[in-house]
Amino acid sequence: MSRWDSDFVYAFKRSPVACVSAGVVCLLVLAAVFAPWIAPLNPFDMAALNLMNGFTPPLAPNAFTGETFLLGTDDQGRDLFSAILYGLRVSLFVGFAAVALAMFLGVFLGLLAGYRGGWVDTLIMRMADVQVTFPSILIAMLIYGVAQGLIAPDNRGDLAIGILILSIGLSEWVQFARTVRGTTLVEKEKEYVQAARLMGLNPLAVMVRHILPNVTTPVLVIATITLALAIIAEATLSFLGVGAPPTEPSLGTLIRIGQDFLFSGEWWILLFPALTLLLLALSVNLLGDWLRDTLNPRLK
Amino acid sequence: MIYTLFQRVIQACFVLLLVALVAFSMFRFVGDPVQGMLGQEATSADREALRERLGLTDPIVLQYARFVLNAVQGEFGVSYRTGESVADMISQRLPATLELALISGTFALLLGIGLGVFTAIRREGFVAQSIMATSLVGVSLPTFLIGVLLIWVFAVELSWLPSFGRSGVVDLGGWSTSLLTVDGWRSLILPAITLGLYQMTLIMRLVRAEMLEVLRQDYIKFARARGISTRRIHFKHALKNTLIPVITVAGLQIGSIIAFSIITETVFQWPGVGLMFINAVYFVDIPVMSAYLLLVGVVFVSINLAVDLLYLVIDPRLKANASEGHS
Amino acid sequence: MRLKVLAAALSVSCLIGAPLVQAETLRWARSGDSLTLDPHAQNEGPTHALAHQLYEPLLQRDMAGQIIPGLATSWRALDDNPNVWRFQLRAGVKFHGGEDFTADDVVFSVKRAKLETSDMKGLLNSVVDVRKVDDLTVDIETAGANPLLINNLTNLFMMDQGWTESNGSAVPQDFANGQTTYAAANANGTGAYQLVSRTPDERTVLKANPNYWGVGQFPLEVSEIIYTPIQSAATRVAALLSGEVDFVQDIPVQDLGRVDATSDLKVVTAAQNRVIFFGMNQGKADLDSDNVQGKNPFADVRVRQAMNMAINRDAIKQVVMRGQSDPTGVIMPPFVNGWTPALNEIPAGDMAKAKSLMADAGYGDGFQVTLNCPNDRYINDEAICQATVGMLGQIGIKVNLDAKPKAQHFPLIQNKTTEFYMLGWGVPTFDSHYIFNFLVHTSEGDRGPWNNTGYSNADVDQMIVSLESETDLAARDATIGKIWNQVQQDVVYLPVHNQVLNWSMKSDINFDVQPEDQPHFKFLSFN
Amino acid sequence: MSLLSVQGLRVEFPTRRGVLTALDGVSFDLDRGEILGLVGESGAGKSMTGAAIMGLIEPPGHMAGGQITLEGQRIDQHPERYRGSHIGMVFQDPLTSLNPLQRIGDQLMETLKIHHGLDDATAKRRAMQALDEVGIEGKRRDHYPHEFSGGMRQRVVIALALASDPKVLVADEPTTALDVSIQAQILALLKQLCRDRGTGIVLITHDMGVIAQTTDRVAVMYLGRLVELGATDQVIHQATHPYTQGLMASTPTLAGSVDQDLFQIPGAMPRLDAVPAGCAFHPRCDRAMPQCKTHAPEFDGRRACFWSES
Repeated sequence: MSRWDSDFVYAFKRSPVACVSAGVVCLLVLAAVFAPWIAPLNPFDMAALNLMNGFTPPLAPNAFTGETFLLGTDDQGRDLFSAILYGLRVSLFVGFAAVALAMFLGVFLGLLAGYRGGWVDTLIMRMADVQVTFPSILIAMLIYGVAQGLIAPDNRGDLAIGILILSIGLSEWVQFARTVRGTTLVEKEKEYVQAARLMGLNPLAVMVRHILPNVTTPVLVIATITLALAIIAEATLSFLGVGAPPTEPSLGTLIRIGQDFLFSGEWWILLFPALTLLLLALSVNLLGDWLRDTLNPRLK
Repeated sequence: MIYTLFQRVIQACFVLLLVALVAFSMFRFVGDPVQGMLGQEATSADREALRERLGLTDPIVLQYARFVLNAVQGEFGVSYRTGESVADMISQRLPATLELALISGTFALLLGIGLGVFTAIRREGFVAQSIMATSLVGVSLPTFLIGVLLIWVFAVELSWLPSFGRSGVVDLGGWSTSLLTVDGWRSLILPAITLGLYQMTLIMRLVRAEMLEVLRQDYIKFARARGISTRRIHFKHALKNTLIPVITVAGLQIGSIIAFSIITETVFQWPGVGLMFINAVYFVDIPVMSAYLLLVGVVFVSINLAVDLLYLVIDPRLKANASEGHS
Repeated sequence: MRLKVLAAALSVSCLIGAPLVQAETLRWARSGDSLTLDPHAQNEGPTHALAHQLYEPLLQRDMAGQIIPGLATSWRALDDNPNVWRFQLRAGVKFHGGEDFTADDVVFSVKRAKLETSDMKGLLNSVVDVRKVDDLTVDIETAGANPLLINNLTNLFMMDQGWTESNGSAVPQDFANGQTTYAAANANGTGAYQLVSRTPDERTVLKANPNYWGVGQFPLEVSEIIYTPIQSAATRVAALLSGEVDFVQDIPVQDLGRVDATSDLKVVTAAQNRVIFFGMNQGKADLDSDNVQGKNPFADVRVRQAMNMAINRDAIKQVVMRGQSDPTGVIMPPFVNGWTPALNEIPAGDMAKAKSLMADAGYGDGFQVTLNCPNDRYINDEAICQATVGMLGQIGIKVNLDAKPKAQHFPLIQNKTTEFYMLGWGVPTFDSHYIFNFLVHTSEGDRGPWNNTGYSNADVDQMIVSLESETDLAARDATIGKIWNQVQQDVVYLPVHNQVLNWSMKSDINFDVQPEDQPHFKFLSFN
Repeated sequence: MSLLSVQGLRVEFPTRRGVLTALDGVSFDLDRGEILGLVGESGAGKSMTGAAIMGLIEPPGHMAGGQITLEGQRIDQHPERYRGSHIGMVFQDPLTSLNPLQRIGDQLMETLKIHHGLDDATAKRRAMQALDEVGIEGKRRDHYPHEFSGGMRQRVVIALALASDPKVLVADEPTTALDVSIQAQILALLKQLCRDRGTGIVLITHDMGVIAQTTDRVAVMYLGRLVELGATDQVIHQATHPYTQGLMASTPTLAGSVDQDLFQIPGAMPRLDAVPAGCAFHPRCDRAMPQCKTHAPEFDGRRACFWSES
């Protein structure tokens, strides 16, 4: 184990791509976590905004109020730097939560399918097949539609994030499940499982303890790649109007708002959120790629 | 093999029934179509009368049964928004979406396989590494933004390509095609790239990974030991083995392409079923939305079936297994 | 054959001599398509906009919003019976199919528009009969005197009885039941343009009607119209900037600057006959969407006054609307009978006073409420709501914004499930009564269907009803003034602004903005 | 002049821990029709030697010294010119050595056409002939690899390797993956085909039984170096190097009666990045002398050991 670790660390140190992208991801995650302390303003507090600050270019004083903003302001006079930090928070939260949900579902269903076999296995894996054919945006529209019907209008604003997490999480569990199922099938045949059964231990509990370490690596890789997918999916859904509300914008919502100002010369409203999203998704993707190449023994 | 096929068809029907249930029940709850259809002068009595006429007051189960029965007969009712028959609307708009999907799918497949092979055999090369890195940019930006940026650069700033719509359409007896005119192709370029970019990246990366995997196989080493040229090994032996897993993913991507055409068609005002769907969502046009979902379900399920069959044809190992009856 | 050649040669030589008559194609784009070609099936802006090119009403509003003769050359209420309006029809008018336009067609069309499946019937409630006097004279009888009947006829299109009946379209398309009729997909009007081809949501092509009665009276310089709906705002702008379309009605305000600065494009601006405002339920005993138990904060007029003061209309105009709006203090566009500069005055933005009003009302610590807002109906609707959320936040009202597409927003108002909402109102009759009847009258029966405020004032209701049969226009105007004063005093609504229309077009186009957003292309000319 | 001659072969792998020497000073000759066994524990460099002869060392590994000649001509500079045509190779696992998507007949014809420039008809005939030689019915040429059993597949592999009439065949553990009952058949087939054609075989294996049964001479490798080389009988029964002796003593079939305790060489072969100074075997050698720890013994054509020299 320690050799694996040191090899891993060594490989990491030797790859500039891995170092830089991990650095960027860390930086962005920290920025998101500490947004309330870093951001000059709370962009979610609409009452604190001065509409007259709207459309202030980066580092130039506003024509009416004379205030200056690092990255300028958007159409509502919201400081873009703060909005991006908070948006990053929303996007990352949605991303991590969706991945966690997908991972939990996938690992659970994968274990169940692999361990129980028979019709349970067939049912779960068939579900996975069907699931894979339906892209996340359609799933999201479905869930959004159902939620629209079931949830009282007053609570919808708060639940938009929940819907995002649920829809992305529900559409990405398959890969986790397949990986875990495969490992479970292999482990099930091993002697220790039989031994555990003979000794009267719960074989499933024993297996979980053995299987989880075995699947850490692939699950980590899948999780990283899914995180990037989730962040992009969130942005796309925001474009379709199923995303975070404009009063508490995610990066995707900021981009949707910003693209309205692409032709009118207020480039910063689109550019900075888009760059942040690109930086985030790209770094996570690069990291995922590198992880897959490095941790996959077959690719070594 | 017949048994397998039969099993698959039964499963497909079950899936479709499920999709129909979802399609019906979810859209039954979104918004209220009646409001959208009546003008601002309508009274509540008008609205109730209309609700009655549309059958929206019947029990849900009855509405679902009626829905499935009608759907089987290709009868999806009429659009609340345009008053056209939904079946007509779909058949009128489907060619646009299918052609767009076909072109962007072909683009994604050809370029994806080509670049995938290239980056696999030139694994350490600078060009290959750069392609791998830039390809990630393509999947790290949302589709709609890529579309808008393409319009900005190629339509507004450079004026090279049209920014919207489907031009140069020729009617071939019920199938309208834009593939027969220069204008038609020009209007296809930007939407097709926007739609295909993500899939292209995905296929490219998959091909690369699979190819690297295949190149490590013993039979490739043995082929080299037999003195077969590198070129022949790459393109004859490795590529074919690489493409087998790619088929599944590519097949599934067709589903994605059709779903993602919702976004592309909105950005480029492409008159296909995706645009129809998003309009239906905004207008709470239940019949259109349900029909679209069912359509997508049918497309996906048939693609899955087709991929399964294709597998049997291409991979001799599966053919043997299937004929022995245990797959 | 020889004759034709000769005629062709002649007309060619005429063309050379007459530069006004040249083949000009106009590529027209806007965000939405006409819903149907049946002119009585939908009472909706974009649908009427296309119908106005193909069909004509007896009388219509010109590009300045003034009523001018259409298929009728004159009209008057009969001296002996004020319940009857007599219309003199234009002679020698032919439909696109060559049929003559006669009094029979008018009787047929008006009756058709009153049928159950017609969406125009609401405008003809007062009409009890329509009679042919002679081939070119028609009488329309109303229940009681209706001095403003003609205001309700400006979008009432005339169809050919023979063509409509023989094509199985005698009854308007049952739009709600999704019926498709011949007349919904084809058109045979008397308008300046006739239909060449149409694919809904995609492309509609019209060409000039060579036999139009108005040749010589209108510029009629456009010989072909290609109409394309383009939903995405960015794409619409791109299409205009890249020269793929010539005329767009709804360019986003932020892009007007760039369009205007583009050398071969220009923007023409005019006030629109549409006012944007917020409504709040002040009639309910307790609100569901607020955090105040047992009472309704909106019921207190001081809260409504405070809110009215907190909304900084100038800031909304300046930033959200880029100067493209006309802030107002009354829910009535200036075109409407009853409008006065005094009513239009916007409330002074006095935050201190607003806060003290809130405190007086017992809401010094504010309260929480949900605002419902459309996001695809009015110009920058969602952004206005967002800005309002911030402004109300400054007097302690924490507003949760719920923005959604119009098809999901309007039901909330009509079902009375929203308690705080944005609404825009156009006044096709150009008269205050239209506003009162829909928005101010107690919501009961046929009246007040869009009054979701719970506002109910018996005196006001009685005055509104009295307007309908008041023939003394001076007395009528006085009543209108009284009603407005009461509405303003009670702060029934929070007015924001009148929309401003910005039509963007190629610089060589001469075209005024029509206050109802209805481009009548027969008026368009080229430089 | 011998058929194949390997002289002073040295293969290096640059790694992040410095350059590893995978093979060092490996030299041997092979005559026509002769079968030379290469034995040693896993990691001793047997397969690497085979790969070096084929010119198939995976980068970044490379040949850093020595030369390989075939009938007096150097082949290590342009191995692709000789690979497949002059030297064939058989791999360990017949299940994975064949392209699963190509009929075996096509794989044979492909090889034949490349090396002999045959037309379709001739290639087909020759392919059937080749299958016949390895004991497979010609009509099965249309079958895919998965339709054959392991032993049959190895026959196909041998047919493929010999299809171009190579002068030398490198067989890397050709029977390890097969059932014991099949092993003998395959070895016999190999032996017979090579005797008939005069093909020299380098047989790489860790199985002393196979060596004893099949080879004419045997070379013993340890940690990338040759430690002993000689006629099979001689090496098996009169091993001179302590490692070879240990190896023989640890092989049940050669060690004498069954109930005698098997010998086990103490310790394990070190990793390539921790090669001991002096004789690489000395830490495990019970006969190590002081000089073994400081000087590496030279290979004298028979062995590389101070103890057996003394």
